[in-house]
Amino acid sequence: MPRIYLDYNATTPIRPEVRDAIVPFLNELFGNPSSRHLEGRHVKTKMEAARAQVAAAIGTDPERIVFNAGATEGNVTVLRGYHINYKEKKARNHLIVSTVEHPCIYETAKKMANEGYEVTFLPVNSEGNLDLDTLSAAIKENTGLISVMTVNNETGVIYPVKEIAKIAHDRGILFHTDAAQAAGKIPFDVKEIEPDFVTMSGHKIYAPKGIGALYIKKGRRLEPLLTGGHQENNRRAGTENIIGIIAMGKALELAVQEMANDRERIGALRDEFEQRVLTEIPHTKRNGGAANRIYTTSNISFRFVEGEAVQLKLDYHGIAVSTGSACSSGTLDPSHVIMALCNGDEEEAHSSIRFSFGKYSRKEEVPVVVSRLAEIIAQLRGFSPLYDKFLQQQKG
Amino acid sequence: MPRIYLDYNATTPIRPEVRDAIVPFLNELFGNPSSRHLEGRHVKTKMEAARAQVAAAIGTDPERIVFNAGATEGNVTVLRGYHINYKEKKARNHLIVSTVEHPCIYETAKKMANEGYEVTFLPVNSEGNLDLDTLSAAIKENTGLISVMTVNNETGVIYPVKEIAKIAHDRGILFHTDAAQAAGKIPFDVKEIEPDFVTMSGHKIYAPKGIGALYIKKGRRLEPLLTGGHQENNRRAGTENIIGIIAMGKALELAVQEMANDRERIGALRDEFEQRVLTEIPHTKRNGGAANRIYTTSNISFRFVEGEAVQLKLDYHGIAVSTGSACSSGTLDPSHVIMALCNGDEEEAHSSIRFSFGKYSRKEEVPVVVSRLAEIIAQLRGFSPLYDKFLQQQKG
Amino acid sequence: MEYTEKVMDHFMNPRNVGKIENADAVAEVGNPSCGDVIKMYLKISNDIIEDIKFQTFGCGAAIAVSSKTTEMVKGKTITEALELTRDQVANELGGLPAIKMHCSNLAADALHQAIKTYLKEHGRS
Amino acid sequence: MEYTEKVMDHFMNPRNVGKIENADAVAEVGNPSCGDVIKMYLKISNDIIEDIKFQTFGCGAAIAVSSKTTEMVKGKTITEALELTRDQVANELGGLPAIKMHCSNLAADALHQAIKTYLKEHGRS
Ligand SMILES: Cc1ncc(COP(=O)(O)O)c(C=O)c1O
Ligand SMILES: Cc1ncc(COP(=O)(O)O)c(C=O)c1O
Repeated sequence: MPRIYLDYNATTPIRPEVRDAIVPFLNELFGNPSSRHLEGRHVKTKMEAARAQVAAAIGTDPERIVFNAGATEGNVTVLRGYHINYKEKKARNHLIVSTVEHPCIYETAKKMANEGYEVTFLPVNSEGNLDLDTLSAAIKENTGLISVMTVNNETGVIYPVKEIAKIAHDRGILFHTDAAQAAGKIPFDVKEIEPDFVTMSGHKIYAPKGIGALYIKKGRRLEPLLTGGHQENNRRAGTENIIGIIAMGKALELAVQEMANDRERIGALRDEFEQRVLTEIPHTKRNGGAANRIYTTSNISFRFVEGEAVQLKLDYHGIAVSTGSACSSGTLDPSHVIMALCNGDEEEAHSSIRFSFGKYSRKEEVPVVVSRLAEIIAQLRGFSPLYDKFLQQQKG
Repeated sequence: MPRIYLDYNATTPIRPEVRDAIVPFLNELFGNPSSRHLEGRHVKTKMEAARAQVAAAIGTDPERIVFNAGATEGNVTVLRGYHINYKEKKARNHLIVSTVEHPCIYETAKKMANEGYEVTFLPVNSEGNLDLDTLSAAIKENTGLISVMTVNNETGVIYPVKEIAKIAHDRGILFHTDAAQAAGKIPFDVKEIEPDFVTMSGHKIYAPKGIGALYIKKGRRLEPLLTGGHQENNRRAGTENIIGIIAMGKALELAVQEMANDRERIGALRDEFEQRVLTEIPHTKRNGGAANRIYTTSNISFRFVEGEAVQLKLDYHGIAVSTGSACSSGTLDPSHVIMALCNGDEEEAHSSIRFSFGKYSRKEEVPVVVSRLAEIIAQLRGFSPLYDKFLQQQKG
Repeated sequence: MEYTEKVMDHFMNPRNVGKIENADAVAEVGNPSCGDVIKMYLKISNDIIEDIKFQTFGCGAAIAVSSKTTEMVKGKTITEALELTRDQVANELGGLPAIKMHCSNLAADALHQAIKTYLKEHGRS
Repeated sequence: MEYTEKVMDHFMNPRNVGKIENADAVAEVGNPSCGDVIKMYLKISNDIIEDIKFQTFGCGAAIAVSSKTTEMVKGKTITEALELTRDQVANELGGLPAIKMHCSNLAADALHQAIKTYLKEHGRS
C-alpha cells in the first residue's frame, strides 16, 4: 500500500515540472547573479524571469517582489521593519495581529510586546472568524501595522483581507497579510486586496523548503533584516537561493493556472471526506467548519481521544496527518489556533487533527482514511477514561 | 572553447556528489522535518546526519550547528544577537570589526554604528595584514564582540583567528569569525581556534546558494533573528532548506577529505598563474601578496586600466573573473577591501581583478588566461590616458 | 521527537487496557487540559497486584507508559509497586523524548496514588 | 547590470581610439579615483571636426560612450557638437545601466570642454 499523505499544509512534495525547472541549476547554470560575467548574467536573467512569474501570480510588477528564505523570514521582516515607513517611526509602535496567526507572527509579536512594542492580539470567535468591528475598535492613535493572515494553516479559515486592508488604510495604517497558505491556492490579486506587504512561501505550493517571496507595495519601504550586499535591490542581502527562486516562480505560475481545477477536484475530496467523518464517527466536530474556508483543509476534533495518539496510529497505518502546525511540534501545548476556536476547551483542542489535501490526493484515499480513522478512534475511546466517564453520564 | 571560470570565490558549481545527494529530496524525501509522521521523520533523520557532517568538518558536535540561509544571515545574526549573552547586555555595545570584512559585516556594522552601537573598524596594512597590537589597543571596557574573518574573499589573506580569539577571551570578549571562505578550504577546527561563533556558507564549497551554517559555542546564546517555530532548537525559526542542508553536509564532508590535495593542486595552478602574470605583464601588483594567503585566490592590480573593462573583455573571450566582490556589483565605488590595502590609492583599487581558482580549474587554463590577459591589458593601455601620461613622464 | 520501538509496541498494542469493575484500588491523575489523563484500576489480594488495568487519554507516550507500568507491576507486591519510579518505566521503554519525560509520564503516579488510597482505606497508612 | 549590444560593440571595437599629435583642441575630464578619465583630441578646420580621437581609462560604459561620442561628431560642425548631450549618446547606445548614467557618461563633457577651450583660445567666446 502506498502511503497516503494528508499533510499538504505542512509541506508539499516538489512537483515534476518544478523539479525539471531546477535541474539546469544543479548543473551548468551555477553563476552568482551578482556577477557581471556570462555565468552570472545567465542566472540573473532566469532569476528575473522567476520574479516576473511570482509577480504575475499576484497581479503586480516584478520590482515589487523580494525573494527570501521563506514565510517566516518574510513575516519577521515585516513585523520588525514596517515602522521605518513612518516619519513617526517610534510613535507608531502599536501592532494588531490576530490570535490565529502562524507562530512566526504570533511569537514574534509576543516577543516585540516584551521589548516595548504595544501589541493587540485580536480574538476570533468559535468558528475562527474575526469580527471587523472588534478590529476597528482595537485601532489606536499609534497603530502602525495590522497583520492578519489570508488563510489559516490549521483550520483553513479565510479572512476578509480586502476589508481589513480598507479599514487599515482609512486610518493611515499599514496592512500586512501572511498569504503562505493562500498564494497559489485561492485567487489573490494585490490590485484588488491592496495590502502593503504580502508574505509567500514556496514549500506550500510544490517548490522546495527554504524559499519565500515578499511583496512590498510601491512606495512602502521596509527596513531589511539582512543587510550587506546589494541583492534584491538592497532589500535583502545575501546570495540568492537560486534553485528555490526558479522553483517558486515555476510553482506559482502553475498553481495559478491550475487553481480553478484544483479547487473543484480537491474541494470535492475534502468535502466528501469531511461529510463521511462527521456522519460515520460520532462525537466529532469541525473546527472552523461554519466559516469561509479554503478547499484543502479539514480540522476535526475527535472527542475523548488525544490528537497525537490518533496521528501516530494513522501514521503507523500509512496515513500522514498532523496535530497543530508542524512548527509547534517542539511544544506540548495545544495549538494556540485551535484553542482560540475552542473557547478555552483544551480537551477539544487536544483532540484535533488537521487533514490537508493537495494535488496528489486521490479519491480512492478517502474511504481508506475514513475507515482507518473510525477504527482508530473506536480503539482509543475503548480505553479513554474521558469516554468512559461520558458513557456513565449518558447512562446515569 | 569551453569557458574558463576563475570566480570560485563568488560562487561554485554544485559538485556531482552533492547533486546526487540532493536528488532524493527533489523526489520522494519531501517531508517537513518538524512533522511527526514518517515523511517528516525520514527527512529529519537525514537532516541530522547533515548536521553531523558539518559539525565533524569543524571539529564540534552536531548540537552546536544551526542551519540558516547563508553567511549573510549568519553574520547579521551574530552582530545583532551577540549581546544577549552578556548580563551587561546594553553595556557591552562596542564592536570591533576589520575594515576588510565582507559587506554583510562591514555594512551591518556601519548601520549599527548609526543606530547607537559603538563600532571600531580595524585597519589593515598595505599587505592586508592586521596588527594584533592595534587590535588589543582598540579594546574598551564595553567591547562585546570582535569579528574578524578567517579568509578574505577578495585577497585571500588569512587572519590569525586563533590569536585574535585568545586576545578577545583574555578580556572577556566574544569572538566571531566569518569563515565563509575558509571552511572546507583550509584546516579549521573550533577546538583549536576557540571562536564563540563561526559563519559558513554552502555555495563557496560546491553546494547551492542560499544555505549556511552557524556554529555557536556551547554555553553561548544568540538572540535569534528569525523567531516563531521551534526549528533548529529554537535558534532559527522557519521551515528548513532541506535541499541546501543535505548539500552542505555532503559538500563540507568531501571538502575536508580533499583539502590537502586541493591545496597542493590548486595552489600550484594559482602560483604558476601569478608568477606568469607578474613577470609577463608589466606594471602589475599582487594585492595581499606578501601576507599569508589561501591557495585559491589571486588579486592583481593592472596599473593604468580599469578593472571592469578588463573583466568584460575577459568575459567576452570566455574567461570569468571579478572585480571586487560580487556583492558590491550594485555600486561603483572601488572595493573597500582593496582600498584598505592600497593606502587610498583609488586608481590602484579600480585596477584590481580577482582570480579565484577551484576544483574544476585545470592546468591548461593558465597559459590561455595569461596570454589573453596580456593582450587585453596591452589593448586597454593602448588608449589609456593614464598610461600615456606615464610614458611621457618616463621619457621626460 | 521520535519514539523507541518499545514505546511504539506498547502504544500500538497496549497491555492491560480497560477497567476492572470491582477494583480494590482506583486512581486518576492528570487532566484533559494538559492532554493526559491516566486512570489505574487494581485488584489486590494479600498485598499482591493480581490484576491491573488502565484507561488513558493521552499521547503515544502516555499510553505506552501506562501499558508498561501495568506490565511491570502485575503480580508484584504493592510494596514493590510503590518503589517503581517514573524513570524506571521510561528506561524500560528505552527512553522517552525529553519533552515527554514529565508531562506524559504519569502512570507511576496513578499507580502510587491508587495504592496509597487503598492502604489508607484499609487503615494502613 | 547588463550592457546593450551596441555598448558591447563600441567597447570591444572602440572607434577613433588614440591621440592626435597636433590636435587643435584637447580636454580631459574625470579622475582616476572615480574610475573614469576621458581625454578627447580634436582636429578642427573651418569649424568642422575633421578628426577626433579619445583615450579613456574607465569601465565598459566609459569606453563605449567615448567611442560613440567621437563617431557621432566626426565630420560635424563644432556648433552641432556643442549641442550633443550625454543623453543622446546614451540613447544611441540603446541605453546605459542606471548606475552608469552619470559617472561613466563623461565623453560629451570632454568634447564640450575641448571645443570651448578651442573657442576661447581663438577669442570666440
Ligand atoms: C500561514 C503560514 N505562515 C508562515 C509559515 C512559515 O513558512 P516558512 O516555513 O516558509 O517559514 C507557514 C508554514 O510553515 C504557514 O502555514
Ligand atoms: C567572506 C564572505 N562572507 C560572507 C559572504 C556572504 O555569504 P552568502 O552569500 O552565503 O550570504 C561571502 C560571499 O558571498 C563571503 O565571501
